[in-house]
Amino acid sequence: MGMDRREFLKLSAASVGAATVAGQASAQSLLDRIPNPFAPMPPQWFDGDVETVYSYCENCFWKCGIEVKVAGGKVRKVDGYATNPKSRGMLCPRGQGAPTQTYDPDRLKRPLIRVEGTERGDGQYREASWDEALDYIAEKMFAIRDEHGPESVAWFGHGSGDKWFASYLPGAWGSPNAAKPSVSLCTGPRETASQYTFGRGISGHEQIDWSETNYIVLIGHHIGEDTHNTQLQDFALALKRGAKLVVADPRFSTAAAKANDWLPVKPGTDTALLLAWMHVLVTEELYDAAYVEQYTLGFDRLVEHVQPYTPEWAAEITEIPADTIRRIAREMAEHAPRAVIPVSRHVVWYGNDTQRNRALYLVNVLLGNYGKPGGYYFCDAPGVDAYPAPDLPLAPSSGGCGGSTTDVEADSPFRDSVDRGLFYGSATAVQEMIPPMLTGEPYPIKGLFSYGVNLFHSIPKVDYTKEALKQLDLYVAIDVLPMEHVMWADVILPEATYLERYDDLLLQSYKTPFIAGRFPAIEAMYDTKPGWWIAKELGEKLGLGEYFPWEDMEDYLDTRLRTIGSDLEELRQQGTIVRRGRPYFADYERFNRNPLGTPSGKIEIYSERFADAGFDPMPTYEPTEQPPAGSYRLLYGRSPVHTFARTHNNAVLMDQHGENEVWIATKEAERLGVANGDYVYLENDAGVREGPVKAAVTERIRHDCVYIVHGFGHKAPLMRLANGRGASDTALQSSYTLDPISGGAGLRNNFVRVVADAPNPNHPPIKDLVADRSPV
Amino acid sequence: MVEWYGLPWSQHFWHWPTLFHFAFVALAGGMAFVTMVATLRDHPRKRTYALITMGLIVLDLFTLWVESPARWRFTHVWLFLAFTPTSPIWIGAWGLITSMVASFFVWLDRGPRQVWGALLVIGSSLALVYPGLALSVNVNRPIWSMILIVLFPLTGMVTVTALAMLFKQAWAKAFITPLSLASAGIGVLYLWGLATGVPEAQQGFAYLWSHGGPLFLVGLALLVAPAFLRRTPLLAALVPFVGATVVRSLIVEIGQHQFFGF
Amino acid sequence: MTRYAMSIDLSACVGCSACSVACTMENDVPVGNHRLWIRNTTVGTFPNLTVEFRPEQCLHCENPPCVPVCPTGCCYVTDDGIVDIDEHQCIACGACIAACPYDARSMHPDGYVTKCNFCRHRLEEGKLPACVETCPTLCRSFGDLDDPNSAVSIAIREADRVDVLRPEQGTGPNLYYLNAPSSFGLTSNIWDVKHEEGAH
Amino acid sequence: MIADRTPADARPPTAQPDATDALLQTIAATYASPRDPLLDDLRSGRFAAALVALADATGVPAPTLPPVDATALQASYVDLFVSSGDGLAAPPYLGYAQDGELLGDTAEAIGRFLKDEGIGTHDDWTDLPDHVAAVAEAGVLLARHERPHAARDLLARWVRPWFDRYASSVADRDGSGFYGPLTTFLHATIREVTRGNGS
Repeated sequence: MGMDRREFLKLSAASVGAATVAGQASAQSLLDRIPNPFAPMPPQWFDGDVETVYSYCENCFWKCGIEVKVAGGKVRKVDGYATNPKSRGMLCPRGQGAPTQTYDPDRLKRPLIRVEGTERGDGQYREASWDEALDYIAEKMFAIRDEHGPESVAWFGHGSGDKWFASYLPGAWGSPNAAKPSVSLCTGPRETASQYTFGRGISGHEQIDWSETNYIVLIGHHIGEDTHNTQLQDFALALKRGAKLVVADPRFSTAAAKANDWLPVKPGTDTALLLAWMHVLVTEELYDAAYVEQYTLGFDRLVEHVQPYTPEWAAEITEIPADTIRRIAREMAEHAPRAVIPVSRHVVWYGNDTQRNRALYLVNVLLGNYGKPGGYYFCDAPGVDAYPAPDLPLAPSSGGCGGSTTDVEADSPFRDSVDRGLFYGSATAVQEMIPPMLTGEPYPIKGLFSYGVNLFHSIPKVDYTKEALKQLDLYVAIDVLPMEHVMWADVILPEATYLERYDDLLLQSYKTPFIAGRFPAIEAMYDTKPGWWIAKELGEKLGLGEYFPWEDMEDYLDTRLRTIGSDLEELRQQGTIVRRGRPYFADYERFNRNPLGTPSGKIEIYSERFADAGFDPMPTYEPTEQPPAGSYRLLYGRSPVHTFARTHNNAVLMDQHGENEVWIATKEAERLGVANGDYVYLENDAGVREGPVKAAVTERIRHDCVYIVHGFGHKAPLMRLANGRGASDTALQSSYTLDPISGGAGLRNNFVRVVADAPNPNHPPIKDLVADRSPV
Repeated sequence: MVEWYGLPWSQHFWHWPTLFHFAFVALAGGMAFVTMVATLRDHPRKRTYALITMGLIVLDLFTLWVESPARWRFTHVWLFLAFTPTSPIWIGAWGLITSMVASFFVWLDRGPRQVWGALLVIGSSLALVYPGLALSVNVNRPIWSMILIVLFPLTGMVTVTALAMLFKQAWAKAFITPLSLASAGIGVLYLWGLATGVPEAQQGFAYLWSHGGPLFLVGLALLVAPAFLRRTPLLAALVPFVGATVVRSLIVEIGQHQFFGF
Repeated sequence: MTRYAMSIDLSACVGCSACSVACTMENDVPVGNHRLWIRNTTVGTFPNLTVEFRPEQCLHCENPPCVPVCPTGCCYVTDDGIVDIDEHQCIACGACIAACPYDARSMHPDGYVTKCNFCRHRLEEGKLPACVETCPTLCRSFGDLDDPNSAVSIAIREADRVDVLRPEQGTGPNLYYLNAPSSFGLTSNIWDVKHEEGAH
Repeated sequence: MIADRTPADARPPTAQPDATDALLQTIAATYASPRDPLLDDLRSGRFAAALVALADATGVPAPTLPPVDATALQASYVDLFVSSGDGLAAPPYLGYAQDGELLGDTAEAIGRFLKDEGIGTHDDWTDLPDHVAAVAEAGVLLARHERPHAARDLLARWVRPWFDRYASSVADRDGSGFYGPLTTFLHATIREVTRGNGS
């Protein structure tokens, strides 16, 4: 404290410790403060020198390879780059707008600990150093372990760093209760169906051979609205090449607008449509007999199974004319094997989703396109050895977008996950880990780590989740923005955004598998740390240091890359290392190997394992609950400029799409007295009321359902831009139907009433919220 | 149903201060015209008229400066460093400056009177005609039709004549009624032109009617009124002044709307 | 002589606004201003529907009405056909905004008009404009109209139908909409409630 | 902590400290995170004395401070200036107050201004360089080394706009009874001190 301070103001000097005096000063001339009309405009960022760093985008799970352009120490622009198979030089709106989040003033800046004596949800915090915060966490975790055992800590994770917090650390700590919402709230059913049909999962990026197919049938697949960059490019190129498109969707989606045939199928009846197509393919012998003979098992039973599912039967249920169903089946057969029904991504719809996805796979199998050009190709992640470290006591069990998980070994010293036995599949279900926090059955969950998982905007039954959180001894949130669920945590750990950190290698299973690297473009702002650092420091505090032997991420990445003859610097220069894939059956048969992983080594049309477990061995149609009179089924989907519920404080993206609108069929709106642009409330049968939300009166949706974009309606005024805009579909999901096979939570059995003349909230335009610049 | 991502800049680009500018520029232009006549005729009051002209011009330029988003950039100097005769605003700027300079010398009462008169002829005509021109040059906005080139100078003269009447100028009383009636006539012609014009003009008329039609008719009525108010000069001056300003303001405000119909 | 032009294939465009966000980030366009926006218009009745996904921006017209009205001469057309602004001479009078039939010019909060200039700084480096480079449906083509082998010339030649916005304005737009999905060409601008003056 | 500055040729700071120096010092101490240095000042009454001194120098009535409650102070500080579920009342960045974006033109201008004055930020400072407390402290150092003009210029051109924009929202949102009245007082004092050369 060498500052010499005058007596009169004996303050302990500026306790900031920020400023240092280095040299001499130059007088500040007044002249340059008067605006000079002849002076040229100030230079733009691209006029100076611009540095480029390779990375991959984090604004959704697609992880397109990006070139980050830095000028004046600030990230100005991100673009795709040609050599990355995911971006190929192009990006979607969310990827382009992502850097704005790094410079969001509402960002989490430093570790915070909830003020003692306050309730969860009050949002009262005090600052803490990283050491203090991690010690606080370790101490509480040891207490939980001593009283309830290590399994009593649940770990939720999503995003590039979820490897650490939903697989690696839980495995080291000894808790099977690790889950990702991307399984049981998104892709779970399609993965389980694929495991029990083909013996291998669907890759994280739906391996459809777009470049070779000539006939595409989309069922509830919202290409164009969920801008998955590469998929959108391939889809557009396929249409440009003249591929035919059929879209089955209760809503005239963007994809439907590009289709030759739009089938406004009644919600919940897609399986009937698929079964009718199987009926036509089988009874009119349009299926690929050679393919079925060579690769499948149980076809003869399918012939008899599909007899009753005539197009006329399906027409009754789906409200699609029988001859249309028959015509499309024939067209598919005509274009086979280059005709494909791509599996979609978010498939937890009605609770019978595993069977629906199996039905979808079987139609593709009858067309003989699985493993053939124009259908589904085989792909595996490029093999890169892990960093040499001792084996984890417990194999990671959370699964991920890509595949289902391995079972906890029988002789493992740890108990099964709390959701074991609730459903047949082996993946963990995030929504089933909430009840044990309240009921203590089969054993209590007393600790929770939430890494990048928006608890109140992904998991249904939001109020139930809030009650459960209150029972915990420890709730730690690791995130980038002060989301509503984050401000419920005991300890908040701010993670550096993707532009400011290293992350593990992206080993992408794709037609040409590739390895992509993430390199920091700027110094981490504020007091934020990357996920790997938090996991390693916490691991050491928990006495699990032996599982984190690497010094830092550069050492970790370099060591891993050396196992395949590359190194960190080479990846830093190239950004992506592309491998050769083995996409088709032919590529395996040349070495007489079988890519199918089923016990029978065949595609199991008839599933013995399902039969033994008491499920339908072949897909059947189970009618779903219908909305009561005056109510509509609540459907939800994507905006091209938003990701889940995480981009709603991004000024640029909110300026593009600032609030969601509820689509109401014109006739229904007339009956309700709602005009286009009016504001309404949505009220579900459990009495939850959402809104006011703007009504979009449109012809583009059936009369028996309404539609809103997911991710809006942030409740407790979360962040300046996001607060109170639009309605939240998750809040209206007061119930879900558990899929007995995969553990997926069917979210589309919620019905809402539309309550007219809600007050107009008159949201101020985004530009006024960002900065009250002097009025023009 | 129309979905938007981002929005075109279809909001109004001239805000309420502009209406004051259009009122003041009409007075300034009109006053310059009166000063021109006074100078050529060597009218005894020409020096006061010149002073008022300068005052009004300064007031108008100040309003423009306040209304401009570039007020702190002081870039208006470029108006006088460029030569863009196709730009009505450039014409207006030079018109006002010429009138200003000429009025100054008329006020000083020095130098060749005929030359200042000639300058004032140019300056006042440019200043009077440019507001109407600035609107009608935008063919993409149907509500601003060509006839405004006549309507705005006329209503300008109405307001300045009304002002003169208020200050008991003898000559004013004779001109107020013909000018007002002429303005009202052109106003009706303007509405009729829109209503019977090309489809886009008719679309413009419908929009004008729905957003200010009745008020427009009131304006026209106020312009016709002086013919019946000869006995009360005060009213005969105020009523057309208000009428002219209402008509001009409605056209400027509502006319900023454009339609993409094709 | 180079004559830059752009074409957008409406049969491929899905109205995702990747172009709009890329433009905003590349040119530091302030929040609230847009040099490029997306208008998706639905036509028809259930179930016979058409949706026209249409990006809109400055069309860099052959004879731009915005250039002659500029009182300081800071709106100009470059010799390769780009309509641009020399912002440091702009007095924010709004004459060009009034004259533009396509609402493509907006007032920057710092007091000058800002508009699309085909990303001239990228063209000088031999790169494509930001919107063309990032478009994930590859529906945008850009190049020299005078060169028959340029991407835009080929795209226009191969299109089933070519439309421009408000042809009757006589501005000669250089942004061509190809393969408009609705039978009677580009959907007219349906002035919906969101657009009532002030409800921005 | 505070930079150790003992170059041999440092001239003694100006004898008679004017209000700018004391004001900047108080701002720096107020908007730094409420750790021990500030708490000691409050408990020892030095802070209150400094306010009274400032009030006398400028004629703006000093606010009465509530009893010192560390947790309430820390909670309120985080809610107002660090992270809040309700959206930050006052992002503590001078650049953001004028540009509406972080590390924008104003932040760069502040950086250039301070570099020209020979002042940089400590390397273990874990926040943005244009944090109100950091820039205020830089002002204190300026004032103490024969550059009161630069200190007043910094106060008027950069610190004052932050208060102009956020003082009211801090006053509305403050729950501790400390930051609200204090910010209002400092805002009034700044207007007083900078009235001489109001920007």
